Amino acid sequence: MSIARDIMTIVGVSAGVFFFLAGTIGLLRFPDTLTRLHALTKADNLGLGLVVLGLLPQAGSVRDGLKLISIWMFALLAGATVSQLIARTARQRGPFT
Amino acid sequence: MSIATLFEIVLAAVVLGLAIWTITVSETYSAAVGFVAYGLLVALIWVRLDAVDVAMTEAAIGGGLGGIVLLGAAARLRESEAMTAERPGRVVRLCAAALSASIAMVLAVAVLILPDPAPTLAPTVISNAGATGLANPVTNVLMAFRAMDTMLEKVVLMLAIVGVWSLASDQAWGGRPGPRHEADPNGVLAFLARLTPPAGIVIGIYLLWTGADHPGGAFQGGAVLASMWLLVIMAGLADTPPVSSRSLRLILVAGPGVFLVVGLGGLCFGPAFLAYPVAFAKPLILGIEVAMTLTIAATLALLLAGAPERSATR
Amino acid sequence: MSAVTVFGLCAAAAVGVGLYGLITNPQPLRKIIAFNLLGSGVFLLFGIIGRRGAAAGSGNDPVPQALVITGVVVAFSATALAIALTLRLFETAGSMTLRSRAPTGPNSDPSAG
Amino acid sequence: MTEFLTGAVGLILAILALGLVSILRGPGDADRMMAAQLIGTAGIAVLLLLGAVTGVPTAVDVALILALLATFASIAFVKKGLSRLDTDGPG
Repeated sequence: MSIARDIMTIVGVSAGVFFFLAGTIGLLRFPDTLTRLHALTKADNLGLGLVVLGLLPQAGSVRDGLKLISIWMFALLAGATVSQLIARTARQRGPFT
Repeated sequence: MSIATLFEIVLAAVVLGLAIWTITVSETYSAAVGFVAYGLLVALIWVRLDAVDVAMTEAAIGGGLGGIVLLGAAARLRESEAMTAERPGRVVRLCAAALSASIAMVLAVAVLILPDPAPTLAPTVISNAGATGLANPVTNVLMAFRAMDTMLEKVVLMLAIVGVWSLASDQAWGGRPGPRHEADPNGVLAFLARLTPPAGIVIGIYLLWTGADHPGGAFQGGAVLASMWLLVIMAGLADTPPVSSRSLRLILVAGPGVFLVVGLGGLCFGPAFLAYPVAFAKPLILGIEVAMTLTIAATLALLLAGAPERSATR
Repeated sequence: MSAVTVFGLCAAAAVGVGLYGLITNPQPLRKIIAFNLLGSGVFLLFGIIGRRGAAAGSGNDPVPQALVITGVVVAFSATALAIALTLRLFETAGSMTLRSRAPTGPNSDPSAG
Repeated sequence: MTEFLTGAVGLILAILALGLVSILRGPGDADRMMAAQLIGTAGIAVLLLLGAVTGVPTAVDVALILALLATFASIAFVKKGLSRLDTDGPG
């Protein structure tokens, strides 16, 4: 059982790290605001989400697991709102690179 | 070299690089952004040093709210930056660099030759924990062993808010701080500001409650509550209260007031000022903390909102 | 090299960087930021000393921790007061120096605050 | 397991430093905001992993505070930072 948990952690955290890396490289390399925003949301939502998913098997209790999930939920909410606001401004003003 | 040490060196290097960038960057707004990131990373260092209580305070108040108040001022003063371009001459800068470097060197040497074994009060604190019934040693120090400091700190917060309010112009005297935020009531921001605060308030209360036995407490809970209140204000769902409001002022003095009453009670019925009767120590401390959390939340939020700018009637 | 040494040197350097910024930056807001950096370096030194005094049952001496928590809150309130003073200074003095610009009235910037 | 998680912490920290580079470069305010958002999320991830590595379960509480404050800070960033671009719709 413990090996299965560890494998899930390793897979989840590795995938999360990969998405963080991809998102950051996108933020650095993509040409304009909207595409960079696209890259950011991958790192934000999937990166943190997969790290949380990977850490869930290691959580000691149900309460700790719920805390982990609610952290991800907060990050999702904030990310979605901020992306919308930035994107709307970008579209109104034209790409402000 | 172990992988943990490598991690620590990378973290310290990133923190230092960010500090240097924050000092040298030309735009104040960028410096404020850098400061927020710096606060976040310093919180990581505190977790690494096993001081989770401080990490929470640093994340919430030092980097979080402190960074935002700097950010707001920087955004507002942005246009005026060009006129104060006068930098000190090379001699002054060289002298300053020499002075700073020598002070940093002295501190570094002091860190390297700290006495061994280190002086510590931790065993004393832990062995006396039974007197209050609280398991978190930091809360014990804050609320019982050095309660006087904490009480006076509340007074400092109150003085700060009085100082900020007294900077209002004549027509805004006693009015509402900050601009009125208008937002689309069906927009994304309003949606976020309706969805987050209920959960945030629960977390604030949880932090206060868990502070008795685990890291957390009135400051951290209060900071979370303050940020939720400001989120609602920024989304335009509520307005800042006029600072002449009586109920607001009552909340602002509740924390130090309750603290003072309990302290005087110790003087009248017990051996000394702020001496808690052992049987009631825990409920008394929790009562003070509840009042303090409300006061801290209101004070932090109003400090962030700044001096009154509009008259109360508008 | 232990965590104490690494972060201790980092804290000492942060104090130096903050002091340099405090002296050389001409704008008041930048001085406030530099002062906060300096302060966080001093707080970290407290943390280092507390870490060395760790005892069984706590990873860090609670007394310096409590001092730092008090210090962080006081530093925040001092920062907020200093910023309010700076903004007020700009409101009264700034508009006088900048004749060509419109004075920054309280309602000209709808989202600041 | 600890080794792996510490390695992951180090990697995310390095990525975070990369994100800092993009804050430093700018060029626009929007990019600064995005980078700050990314740094906040990466910081939360580092905290969660650090809590698992060092066996300090309360690090999750720090991450919880950070997540809430980051929500608030992002909105403050956008509202204050975009004010110069005089947005009329979302602002």
